[in-house]
Amino acid sequence: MNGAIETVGLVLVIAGCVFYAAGTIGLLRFPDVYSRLHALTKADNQGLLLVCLGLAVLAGSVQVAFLLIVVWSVGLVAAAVSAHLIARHARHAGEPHASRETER
Amino acid sequence: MTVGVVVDMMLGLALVALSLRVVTGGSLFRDIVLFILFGLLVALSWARLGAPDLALAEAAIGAGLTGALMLMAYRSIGADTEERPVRRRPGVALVVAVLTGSLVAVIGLAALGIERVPDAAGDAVLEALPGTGLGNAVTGVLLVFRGLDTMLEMAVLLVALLGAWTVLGDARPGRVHRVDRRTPLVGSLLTVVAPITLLVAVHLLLAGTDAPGGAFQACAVLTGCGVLMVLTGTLRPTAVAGFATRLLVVAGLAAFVLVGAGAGFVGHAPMTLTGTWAVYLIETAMMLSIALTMTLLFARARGLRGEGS
Amino acid sequence: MSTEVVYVLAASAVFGAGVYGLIVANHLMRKLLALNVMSSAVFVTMLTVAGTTPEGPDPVAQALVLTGIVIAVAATAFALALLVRLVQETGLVSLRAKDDDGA
Amino acid sequence: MTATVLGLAVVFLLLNLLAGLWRIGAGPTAADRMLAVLLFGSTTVALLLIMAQWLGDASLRTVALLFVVLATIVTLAFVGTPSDQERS
Repeated sequence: MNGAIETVGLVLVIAGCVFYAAGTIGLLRFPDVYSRLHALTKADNQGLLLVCLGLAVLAGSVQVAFLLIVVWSVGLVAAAVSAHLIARHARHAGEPHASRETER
Repeated sequence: MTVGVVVDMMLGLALVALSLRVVTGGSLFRDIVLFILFGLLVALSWARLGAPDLALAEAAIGAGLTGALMLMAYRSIGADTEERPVRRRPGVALVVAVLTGSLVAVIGLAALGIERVPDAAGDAVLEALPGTGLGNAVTGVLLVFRGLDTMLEMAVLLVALLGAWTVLGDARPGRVHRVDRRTPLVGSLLTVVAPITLLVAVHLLLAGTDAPGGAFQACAVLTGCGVLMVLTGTLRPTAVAGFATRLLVVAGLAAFVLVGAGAGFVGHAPMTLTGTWAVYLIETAMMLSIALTMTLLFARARGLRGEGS
Repeated sequence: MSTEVVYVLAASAVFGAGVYGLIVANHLMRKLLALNVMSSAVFVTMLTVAGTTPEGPDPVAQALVLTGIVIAVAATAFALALLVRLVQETGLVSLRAKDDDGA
Repeated sequence: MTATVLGLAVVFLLLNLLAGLWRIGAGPTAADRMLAVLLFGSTTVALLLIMAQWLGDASLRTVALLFVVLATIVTLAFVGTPSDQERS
């Protein structure tokens, strides 16, 4: 029984790591700053959620689970605001938009 | 080789690579960003070395606050003003760098090879700790066993602020360029994050007697809150230090001196902290003092006032 | 290789890099970055060589490093205030005059 | 078993961080470099949480909480700038 619970937790953590990898690949491969931002923020938040869920299962304590929820929710707010501010800054600085470039 | 050592090696390599990039020139902005990431990795190293107290301080100060300070100063002195990043013939510098680096390596490795003496100061601290009523050995060293050092550290911080005020001269308070208020998310960020910051700071302060945390970590978090409020324009820098500001800036040092001298009057040796109440009192005063000092240093201002007033 | 050896070696390399940056940098802010890099290296070395007690790294070394981190940021803030004033007064970001080739 | 998997997860996330360093070198814009800071921030939080479980050190979770709380400061310092307001 314990083994099964542990496996579930580890699988969740690994799934979270996969999302992080997706975010990093997006950051490295996508053509313009906006799509990189999009890939990074979304994937990393999902990754953090899965990691937090997995660790909550592994820790098996309500206190820890609560702390992890708080970390994730604050992280969500912080990531949303940071991403918004950076995107806004890039737009004001007139960074090019890859798809519009190709349309021309 | 265990997974742990693999993690250490990756962290170590990343630290070296980052530091090399930071010092070898190029875009100054890029190097400030790299320096911030360097701080984050140092915080991870403290976590690996089993020093969560330091990880807390490094995360808030080393990575966050120093980075924000650098970015703000970079903006104040104008964009890339750097004409020539490095001198032309760095040969001598390279030799000196290799020599000093090797010296550190030799000293460090030799020190690692020395057998730890059985009654080292750290062990003595752990032995004497139960008598102080504290559970966190680092807090014990800072406030009880080496309280004088910490008191003088408060003096150093005060001198740094006075120095900055002097340099500021009669110039206008530092132009802190606020984030545009039309950005709707910034307000909600403050509503969510500021109260949590305060909670975390107080939690760290109270937990610091028994668990990792304490006045320095708490003040770092509180400074973060202050910096956020300055950056969003909730707090405005002013050119005059009000009475409350002056009082708060010296509060940490004053609390230390008063409690330390008071112990002398009631028959203890001077600088003896006679109970956990004294620790809490001094830590609270220190937290408020340091946080205000750092926020003022950040804003390059003599005082702060609320947005409406 | 043990954890301690890895961190001591990494810290010495970082320290060397910091020294190099401090010497060759023209821009004063880059010199400051190099100084901060050096102090981090010193902190890591100090804590690592201090050895461990049953309850983690030596608490005296931890307290020293903690003090050091706070002092370092205060000193950096003061130095940046000086730098900003220097730029306001002279328009220079290095200590050498513009026509001085140095090197 | 659990410890090894968690350790490997830490190694994997560290590799992520190192890959992100390339974006800072490549840029090309300042915003791209700040994106790498975002990557470092969010990945470090996950790293600290996993390390807390892996090394059995609960206080590292507090460090992670501190990280997310203060994560926005650097971004704010980056965007709250004169060049931004002159342009807008």
